[in-house]
Amino acid sequence: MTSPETGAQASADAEVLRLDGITKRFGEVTANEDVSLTLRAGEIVALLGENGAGKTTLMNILFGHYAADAGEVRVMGRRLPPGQPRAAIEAGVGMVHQHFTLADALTVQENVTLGTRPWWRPGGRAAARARIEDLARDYGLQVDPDAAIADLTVGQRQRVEILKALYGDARVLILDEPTAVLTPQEARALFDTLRRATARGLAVILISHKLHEVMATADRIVVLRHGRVVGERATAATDPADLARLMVGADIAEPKAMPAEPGEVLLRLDAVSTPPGATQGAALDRASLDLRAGQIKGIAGVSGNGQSALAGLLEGLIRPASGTLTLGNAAPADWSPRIAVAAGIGRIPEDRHHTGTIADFTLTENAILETYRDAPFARGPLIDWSAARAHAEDLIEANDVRCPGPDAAIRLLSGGNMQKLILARALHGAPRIILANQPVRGLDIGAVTYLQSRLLAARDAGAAILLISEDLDEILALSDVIHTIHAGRLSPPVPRERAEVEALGLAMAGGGADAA
Amino acid sequence: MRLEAIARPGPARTFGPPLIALGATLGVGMALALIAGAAPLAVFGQIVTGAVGSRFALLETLNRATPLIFTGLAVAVAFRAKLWNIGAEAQLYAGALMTVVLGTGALGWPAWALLPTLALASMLAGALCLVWAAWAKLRLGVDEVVTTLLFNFVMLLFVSMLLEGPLKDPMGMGWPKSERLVAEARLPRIAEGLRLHWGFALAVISAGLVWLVQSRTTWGFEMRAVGAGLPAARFAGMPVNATILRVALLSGGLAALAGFSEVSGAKGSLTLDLSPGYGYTGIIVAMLALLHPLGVVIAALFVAGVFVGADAMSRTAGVPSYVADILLATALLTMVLALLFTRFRVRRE
Amino acid sequence: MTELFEILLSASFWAAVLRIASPLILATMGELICERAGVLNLGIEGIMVAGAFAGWIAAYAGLPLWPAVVVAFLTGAGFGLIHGALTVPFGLSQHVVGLGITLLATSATYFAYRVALPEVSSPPRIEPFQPLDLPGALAQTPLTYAAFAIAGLTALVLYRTPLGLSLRAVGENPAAVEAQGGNVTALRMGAVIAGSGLMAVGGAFLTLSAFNSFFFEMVNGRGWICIALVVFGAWRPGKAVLGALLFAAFDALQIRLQQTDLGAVLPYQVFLMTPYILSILALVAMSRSARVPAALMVPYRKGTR
Amino acid sequence: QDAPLQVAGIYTVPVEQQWVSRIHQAALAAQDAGQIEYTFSENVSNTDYARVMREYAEGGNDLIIGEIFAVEDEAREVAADYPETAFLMGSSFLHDPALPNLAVFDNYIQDASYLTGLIAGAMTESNNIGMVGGFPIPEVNRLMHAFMAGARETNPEVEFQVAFIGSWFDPPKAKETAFAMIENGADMLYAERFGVSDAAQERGLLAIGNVIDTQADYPETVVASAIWHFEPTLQAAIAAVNDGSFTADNYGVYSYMKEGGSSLAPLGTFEGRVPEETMALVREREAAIKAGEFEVEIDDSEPVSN
Ligand SMILES: Nc1ncnc2c1ncn2[C@@H]1O[C@H](COP(=O)(O)OP(=O)(O)OP(=O)(O)O)[C@@H](O)[C@H]1O
Ligand SMILES: Nc1ncnc2c1ncn2[C@@H]1O[C@H](COP(=O)(O)OP(=O)(O)OP(=O)(O)O)[C@@H](O)[C@H]1O
Ligand SMILES: [Mg+2]
Ligand SMILES: [Mg+2]
Repeated sequence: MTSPETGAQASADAEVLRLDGITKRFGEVTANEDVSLTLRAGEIVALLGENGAGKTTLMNILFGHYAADAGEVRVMGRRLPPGQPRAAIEAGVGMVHQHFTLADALTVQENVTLGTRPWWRPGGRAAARARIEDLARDYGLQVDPDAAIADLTVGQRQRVEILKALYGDARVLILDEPTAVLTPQEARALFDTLRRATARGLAVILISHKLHEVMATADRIVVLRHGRVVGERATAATDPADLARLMVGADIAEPKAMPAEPGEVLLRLDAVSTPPGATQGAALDRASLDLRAGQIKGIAGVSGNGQSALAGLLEGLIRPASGTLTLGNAAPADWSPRIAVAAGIGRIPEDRHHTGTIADFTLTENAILETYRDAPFARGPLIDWSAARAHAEDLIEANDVRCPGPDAAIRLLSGGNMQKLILARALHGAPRIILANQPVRGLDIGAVTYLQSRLLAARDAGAAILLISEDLDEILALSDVIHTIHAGRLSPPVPRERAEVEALGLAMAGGGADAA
Repeated sequence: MRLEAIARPGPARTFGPPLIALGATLGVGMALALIAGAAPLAVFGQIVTGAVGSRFALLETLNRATPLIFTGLAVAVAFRAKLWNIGAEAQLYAGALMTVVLGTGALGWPAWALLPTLALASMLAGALCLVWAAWAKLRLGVDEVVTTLLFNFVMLLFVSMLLEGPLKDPMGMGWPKSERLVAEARLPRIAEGLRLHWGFALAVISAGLVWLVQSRTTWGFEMRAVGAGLPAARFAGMPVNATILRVALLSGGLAALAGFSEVSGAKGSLTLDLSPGYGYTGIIVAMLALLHPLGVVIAALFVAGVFVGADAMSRTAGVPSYVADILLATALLTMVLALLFTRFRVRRE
Repeated sequence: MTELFEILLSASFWAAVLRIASPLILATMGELICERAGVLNLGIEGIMVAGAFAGWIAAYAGLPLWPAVVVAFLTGAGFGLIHGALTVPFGLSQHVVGLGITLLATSATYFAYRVALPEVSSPPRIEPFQPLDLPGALAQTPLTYAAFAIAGLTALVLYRTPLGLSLRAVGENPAAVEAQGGNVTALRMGAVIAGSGLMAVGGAFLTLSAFNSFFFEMVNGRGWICIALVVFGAWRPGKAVLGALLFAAFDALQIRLQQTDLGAVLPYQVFLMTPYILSILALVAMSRSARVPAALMVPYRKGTR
Repeated sequence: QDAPLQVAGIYTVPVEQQWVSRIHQAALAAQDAGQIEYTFSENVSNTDYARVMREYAEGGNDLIIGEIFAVEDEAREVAADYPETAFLMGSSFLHDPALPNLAVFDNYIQDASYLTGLIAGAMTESNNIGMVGGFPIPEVNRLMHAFMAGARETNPEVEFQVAFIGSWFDPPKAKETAFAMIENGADMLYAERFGVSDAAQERGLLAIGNVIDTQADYPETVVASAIWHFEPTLQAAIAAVNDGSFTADNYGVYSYMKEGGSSLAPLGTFEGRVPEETMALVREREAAIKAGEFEVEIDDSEPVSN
């Protein structure tokens, strides 16, 4: 722990970054107000806050994507010209964005070296490659420089993003929700990388919604609420409850799972394989699984190991290539999303922005995406928009979806509120089976709590739930029975009481399922 | 530079930029008049007079807007579903072709039976010209921008071949021109003595119907959803492929109605230059209308008015007639920019 | 059959292929550069008209031929500037702006022609580029050689220089470029301007090399063909050149086939149609392998996502 | 008559186009002579043609000239709506007495084309003549047939290659087509389109001109040309409008050689290079045509290679 008061001279020397009085408005929204922050060499500072608290905006200002309305940024004591990513990069700021900024069709090396040489100077490929390989070795970021990004897993892409930042000789490394899409193993590797980086004198800003991660990695924690700094803590002097309270401004009650009372089997997969190439990642390979009423079945695994195929199967988007899918006690004659919905499967898709919602459609339109052909919304070929609107209002009301109203484009909602609408849509009509694929990814603690408690309530009301998550903690917190998935194969189920983190982690990495 | 959406634009925001765009167009017109040695100051009056200044001018504008409404609708419907139909020109000719194939005596029916048949047959022909491209897009992943664009040339040559072959008017003295439609196959004038045929009314009605379909029906909802978010539409259980094919049928059919209306309402026979690029101008019309079916009517009137007015101005002022197309191009480029500024403001960063 | 072989084996046939392909190659490279940077430039047809006129009128006004080519390039670049200014920072519809530019460039050219030459019965002629004194199919004008050189250069820049990498990246994911400190607007604008310049040079080939004076409508749809050639070439310069050569070969062949027995049987439109139909079929055949630049036609407005 | 006539021209192509240029030149000459005041619109698409006719008629023009080949019916409706205006229109149809203010004309210059054919037949050594046209329309076909008839007369062996490029304005394409014909044995080209004479010039071969005289541009290439003179047609119409006698009529006859509507261009640079017995035949036929003793057949069908 760095002590702030060990001599003004020494700390001033070590201070690599200073944000001073940053204010940023978007139209009527104030994203940041008078935010100040300092960062010293070798230090990891975590930035916490609810969705929309202004974390990303602050980092975008620091990186020069946006220009602040007021305030200034200093790196190594020198003021950065506002609004110029180039200047920030040259001053040694490296940023790993919340949403990856990689060109899928290009190779790793091309992505990393992009923009790092003057236009008119070709060549230097061999040198660049050597440097990438050095960095990869030093920081534990193994990845093939010639691989196309499109062929990489999420974790590998994350490494490329970090390599990009390091390649530019970063002194300050910003990571915006880097672990939101990582498995525990990948996250651990990431933190290992960060430790190597700080050991070399880099300063790191880490944004995350996962409090335990923050507690384990950060030296210092800064909390934003509504764009303002509401607190700053040394990690040793705080705990998750304290942080949650700072973020939300109120206490958060963690959902407590009661033991399940499993009932009949509602859906069964018997040695189901899916066609290869139907989704990203592995296809299912003779997977067997049953979903019982009143039970949550968790699927733990590293992304790309067949979760998409499994989810696609339940969503109706994918048909089994072999094996049988049984609903109740019969195999459906045909299989499609529409049939899946009609069969009483409530579905929360992985990607809320592209699959779950239509960004430019209103909340009303999004609310009836699955049911617009049914009463009371459809009357013959016509849609009864007043009925649809009333329905959307009900969902908004019942689930506390914060939005300008049912006629607003859903694009304007934060991820958490978007997800609440999707959940409301999926749970409407009390489906007997629920598929929840990464339901809380990237959400803040308040939203997470709400979503999880709704899922538990649905279970207690007798729904069979399939929970797919790459977050082992979430799996352990909610599931009654756990499978791991690796290379398209499901491990035999393990009751939660008997599940051990280490064994699950091993199985997820391919060491358990086949052996078991 | 950054664009920032304006939450509640006031009247100055809504009308200011378009007026500036019109002013800029006028400025270009005056500059061109000056270059060509004509009096620049009279230009404005001459354009307005030429477009709407007399009964004659107004009717000409309406007549010219008619096919543009159809092709504009065709494009708007397709683009709304992200089906990039650049082939309205070919579909228009397909409709025109069908109209002369069936309307020159092949069917000896009375007008009340013949006209709807011709319209529907045309729509079918136009639809076929687009459906294969949509199918190739869905099944084979072939980019429809290019297939529909290239097909325009194939279609034009095909029409040329027919007009110089089987469809050639034996009484046409050898010109590549079809026979004339029988009287029952002609769309009547809207009123006696008024040189405006029912094609115009049909166009406006079509716009209203398309709007109703898009905003009120399940099929319309699907069409918009597929365009706005294909993965979400598929996930929600919408019949995505069927919807795109339906869009193709509708879009191709609407474009074909332009051909039907021009042949049956205005020309009475088919020649190779039936359309001076109505299919392409339809794209402009649709985008000016921000893909809104009712906006298409207004945009088509605007485009037709600018062209007819500027063309008349070129004769009155003695400026080379190419000035009309220059002004049309200027008007639309400045207008799309102006429409952006009614919804966004520029912030310097 | 023997007739066909005779045609295919004659040097003059291949000379014609190279001649017909040259303007297509130039303009296709221009379009390819634009599209690789993420901008569909439908202004190509009009820009070619403007280039054909500008190059010719410059030569007619007394400029030597190469400077006339530069004038054509600059004219095209000017229209590219308008196109880029509207589609890149403002993100306006590339369809509309492109078609608008075609209309504007074409009509402005005709207007300029009429103002410059109000009363001529046939357009004045200039002394065009002469074929080099080389054997057989190699006897081409310097502009043909320039076309192939430019295609090679385009490939070299795209795949072997940092600039090319940035251009490709900005067509794949502009955010990736911005995150590395690159200037998306400048890159895309630059691509559209330079690409439009090349299109205009393609047009100028018609007046400075293939022919010696300017006629209305002489570009005659060649620009649209180039749009198809870019797709046909899967956005790769080498394949696009092959496509242009293939198209030119069909064109040269159909001109010759019209004189064979076939020509007496089939309407001439069938021959004119063949290149288009073959292009469509080729697109269908290779659709699976083509990779569209991911950000093509997707405007990038800074600060929004 | 004190005030000059108000005359408007409406052309579907730019006034550079050979055919239209003859009308345009004649009108400009009449304007220079003070007979008329002349305005025109060029490149008017057929779709817009009727509208422009109406605009000019509304604008008070006395005489409107132009070409209504593919808009015959619409144009007649316009003429019926403006009975006070005289319309002199290029048309493939004959005049209609029921529409007294619409007279028609066409480029009946087959006489001159036939004479150029006589010369071409004598001058080709390979007995192979290449003909490149825009579209196979009557105005093109009849001249090609007359030319071919003439060539066959002086050279029964001669063969023709005929091609249409599907455009009025694509000189590079016309040139490519001509090159292809040259490769295929032609040593004499019939230049219906711009670009053909250029191919002949580049390969040191000969060409025959059509409608306009381009020998000045191709002094060593263009042997002879069939020229259309629109002046007699226009003058007849102006006179008729001036004295109020304008009526439905076929002005096409004013394009005949005997009316001075067409002529064989002077041999110019080729003076003395055409065989004398051929020129004797040409002069003989020319005299016979003018005297009405020889008639060149009018054949509007599409010519084909043989
Ligand atoms: N491009 C933009 N245009 C307009 N408003 C914006 C923009 N980006 C952010 N905002 C506003 O700024 C606020 C802060 O957003 P920001 O993305 O910084 O939140 P965050 O703390 O990163 O949230 P999360 O935890 O979900 O990533 C938002 O509430 C939003 O209203
Ligand atoms: N371009 C934009 N224009 C206006 N508001 C925006 C824009 N982008 C983001 N916002 C606002 O920013 C807030 C947070 O946005 P953000 O996308 O960071 O949400 P989120 O909760 O982080 O979702 P997710 O993590 O799923 O992307 C939202 O309230 C939204 O209204
Ligand atoms: Mg954020
Ligand atoms: Mg977020």
